[in-house]
Amino acid sequence: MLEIASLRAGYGAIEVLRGVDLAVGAGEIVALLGSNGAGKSTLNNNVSGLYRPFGGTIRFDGHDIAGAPSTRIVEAGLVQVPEGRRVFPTLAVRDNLELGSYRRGKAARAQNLERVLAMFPRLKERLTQSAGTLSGGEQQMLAIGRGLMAEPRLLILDEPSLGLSPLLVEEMFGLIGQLNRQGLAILLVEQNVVQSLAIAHRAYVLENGRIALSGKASELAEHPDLRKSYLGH
Amino acid sequence: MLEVRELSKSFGGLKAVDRASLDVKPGEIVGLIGPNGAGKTTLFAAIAGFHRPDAGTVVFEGKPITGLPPHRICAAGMVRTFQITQPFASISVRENIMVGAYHQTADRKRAMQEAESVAEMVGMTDQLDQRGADLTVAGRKRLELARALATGPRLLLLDEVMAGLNPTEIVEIVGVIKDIRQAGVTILLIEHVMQAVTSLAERVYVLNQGRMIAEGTPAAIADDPQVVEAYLGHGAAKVLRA
Amino acid sequence: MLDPAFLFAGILNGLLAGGIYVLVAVGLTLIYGVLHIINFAHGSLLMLAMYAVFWLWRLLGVDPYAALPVVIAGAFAFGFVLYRLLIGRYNHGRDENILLITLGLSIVFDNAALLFFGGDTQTIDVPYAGTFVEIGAAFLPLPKIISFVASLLICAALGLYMAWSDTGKAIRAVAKERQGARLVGIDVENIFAISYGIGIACLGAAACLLMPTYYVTPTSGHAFVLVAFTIVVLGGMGSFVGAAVGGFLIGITESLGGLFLGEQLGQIGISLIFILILLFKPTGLFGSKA
Amino acid sequence: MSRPLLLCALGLAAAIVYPLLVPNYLVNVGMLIFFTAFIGQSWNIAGGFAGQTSFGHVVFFGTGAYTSTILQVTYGWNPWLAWPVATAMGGVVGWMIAVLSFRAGLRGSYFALITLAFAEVFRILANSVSFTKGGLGMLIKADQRPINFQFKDPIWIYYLALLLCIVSLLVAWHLTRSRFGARLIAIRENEDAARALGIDVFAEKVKVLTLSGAMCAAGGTFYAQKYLYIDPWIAFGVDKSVEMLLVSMVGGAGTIFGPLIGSFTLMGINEVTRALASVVPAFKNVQPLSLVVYGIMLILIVARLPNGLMGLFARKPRNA
Repeated sequence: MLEIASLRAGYGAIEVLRGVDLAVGAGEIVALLGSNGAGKSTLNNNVSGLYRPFGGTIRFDGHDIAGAPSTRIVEAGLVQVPEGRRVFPTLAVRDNLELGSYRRGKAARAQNLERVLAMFPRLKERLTQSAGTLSGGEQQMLAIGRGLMAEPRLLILDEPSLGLSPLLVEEMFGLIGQLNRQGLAILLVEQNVVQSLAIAHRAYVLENGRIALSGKASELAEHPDLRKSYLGH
Repeated sequence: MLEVRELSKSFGGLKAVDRASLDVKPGEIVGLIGPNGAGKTTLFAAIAGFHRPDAGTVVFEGKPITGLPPHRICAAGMVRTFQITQPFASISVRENIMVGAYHQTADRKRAMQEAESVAEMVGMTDQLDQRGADLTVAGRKRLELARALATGPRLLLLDEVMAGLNPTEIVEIVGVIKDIRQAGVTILLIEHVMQAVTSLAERVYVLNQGRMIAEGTPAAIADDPQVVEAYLGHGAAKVLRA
Repeated sequence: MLDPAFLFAGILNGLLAGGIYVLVAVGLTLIYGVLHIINFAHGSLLMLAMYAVFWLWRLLGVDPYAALPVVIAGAFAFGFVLYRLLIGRYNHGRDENILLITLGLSIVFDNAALLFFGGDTQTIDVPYAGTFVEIGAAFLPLPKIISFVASLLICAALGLYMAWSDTGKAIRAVAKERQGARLVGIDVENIFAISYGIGIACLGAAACLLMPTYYVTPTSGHAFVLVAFTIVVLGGMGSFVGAAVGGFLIGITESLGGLFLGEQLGQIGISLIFILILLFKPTGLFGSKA
Repeated sequence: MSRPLLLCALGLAAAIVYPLLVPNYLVNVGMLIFFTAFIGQSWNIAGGFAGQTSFGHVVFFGTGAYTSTILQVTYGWNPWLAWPVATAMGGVVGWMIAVLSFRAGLRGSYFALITLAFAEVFRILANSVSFTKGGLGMLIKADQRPINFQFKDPIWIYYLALLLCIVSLLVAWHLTRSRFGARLIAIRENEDAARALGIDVFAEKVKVLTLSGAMCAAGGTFYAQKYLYIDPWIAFGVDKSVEMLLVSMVGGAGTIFGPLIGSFTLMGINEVTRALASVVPAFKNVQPLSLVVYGIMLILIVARLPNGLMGLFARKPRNA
């Protein structure tokens, strides 16, 4: 579904990704792991069209989308829920969700809203509240809900557990599994290695702009190099 | 040399740094590590006078410097660099470093000499006439180091000098940092690249969600269950054995 | 002693002037709120719109009120294109650059107007110009009342558009969270151009409402520049409610300042308010962050 | 002799000989070029070197013009004595505006706008209070003797303008080679980095605005003595602020010769449009056309040529 080949990318003169290959198949959860500054967010932002890659290809459903504008990428059904939520703070929860279908999924906006609210009853209670007043966990739900409003075919989740309490982290991973069981392909970018590996089918470990390890999630969890990539030891 | 005690700093209710303490002794290289959003840069900024701390004290060489503006702290002998390099873009590398050197002298000739000798130390002699804006990432990192060094500090606070560098460049800059220490400058550094921290720092502090959770040698830190969990997630210490 | 009726008339007059100010300031604050740029050409663009209204009347006999839809649409298109061709391209990451470019535009517009239209004061004669309405002790010219009501209606319509339409929501989304907006597929550059266009469209509306009672010269814009900035700063940069409240406050201040201090010294209130707000409360009355 | 020095010497020689060879009208044009370059340089020191873009620099100009004129007309001072006092007053006003604005943390566009507002306040005050004679303006009694800072032969005022321009060039030259100047440039390029390197950013910004204000005020007195008349619009109107900014920006903000080149260009365009106007009757009003051209140049320079016209001459060291 998503195939990335020898992707090189960065900001200005800084090359962050130095040739990355990665794939996500239909119905899969793929975890992308790696310590800070390894290039995970750079990868997401290039896939989502926020930046133009230096080189390499990004294919979604067989079409090359490297360097395409974000509007076209969302239109194709590749949707990212970004790190730090990036909800619209001055807009009401309902408006945030409705804007989720700004580019895609507009026809079924009402049904999708029902579906998302059923999934996140807490958001339903706060429909008219502005998003900036929500708690961190609620904002994370809103960000995911907003992503789902676009009827994504592949959802990229960037650090969905960041800043959440351990209880909410459990809930978040439960939700990710549930979305996947409904058929949604997910690229999960996480710092939370153990829980990500528990839920994912396959995983990649990014280290200093390159894929250092990859394979079945269950096998990676046992791999001695995994720990080294984080703690240098 | 540097004593930070119970330092706290909040932004709009969010505690970025929560009663963090650390010590640096003369001649050391000390690392400050921690996962994303741990508050490392905020702690640095609060130590160096860029943020006024809400509570806590910073003592440098016996003198309290808490809440002093950056130029006073620089005058006291402590200077910081930035994670995102901030070269003076339209002037040459020499002039960039001279801005730092002017901290020691008002004389143009002497400032120039000082700039050139610092440039030699960080390996920028060939680039002295290049514009700040035209440097590569590695060049900018070196410039950041050189400018700070030219002010003549006794303690250098380095914020992620290795981020964005490739492995060869990292090895080179590690060498430069070792040389700087050899020249008698004490160093406190924030770093993500763990291998670099391991090869440089004698001691490491670990910050997580604003709190200092561990302190020790790099090897000891890597085995600390709390640190492992902070980096790899809840339950990781049990699952991943060394 | 001051006659209370006199004071009442002064306040009423200030409110009426404030209506137009609100419209001008809403455009400016929208542009600032979304694009984070200060549109120094705001006054000059208003002047151009006023000339457009004047020439529509002089050459084609179009009544200024009837010209509203045309001038609003034209102003929107002009703003949209101006943003796409020039303003959106060259900020180079420094806000002063846009300030300088818009200053350059205002120099060009002002002097081009002087070159082509001459320095004479131009007015429009409409049959209803001399009609007055008596409210209490105050006699108010009918066109001023019309312009007041119409400004408020246009602002309200704009407010509804911002609250209910997808584009309006997208504009508000972009104002605070550009990356989030990109990730839901909003074409941020297009929203920028639309916002700038709407800001200039407000000036088009203001020009139609002003011309029946006001005059236009190539320097007409100057009178509004500092006033509009003051309103926006007073209300809080980027705040709609602030622009509305600020517009009326400044209208009244100006009117009463003129009453108490005389025509000349009266204007000083505006500049002083501007300075004091910037120095002591840069967030203004309703702003969140400067 | 190095090549730039040789060019300077040639330029200076030409400037000295020039008024001896041309009619009075062109002597006057030359005087205006140097005078505008001088007040432009006062803007450039703050706006170009230190990056503190001001939209209301005329506030200093007017302060200087009014101070010396009031001392002279109302209190009977000799204008040569009033000149340094006026200059100092410009410095005081610069210091005051800087302390207020920078203490409040105003930067970039906000600083530009507040200077504009200060100029407006001064203009309205000058228009309203009695000791400036309000909107009528102030007339200096003509008495064309050098002791009165008035000259019968325009050549002397030309040389005085040339001298002012040279002084301003030396000030700018000093900035490029001194600690103070290096600090100003550092502040312009990146305030945070400057702060980290031990620069007291607030103090340096106050210093530069004081210096700039004093210089500009000196220009105000010169202007008043040349034309023997000032009013609130001449002294505090936005046009002069824009002129100072324009010549610096177009010539090259933050360069030594930028304001001079900008001033030369502005006057050149003026003369061309003047000539054009005599051929094409439709353009009977000259001033707006040259300003249209100048406005377009400003836009192009901000958009494409950050170092102004100077950027065309000085090739920056560029690494391959």
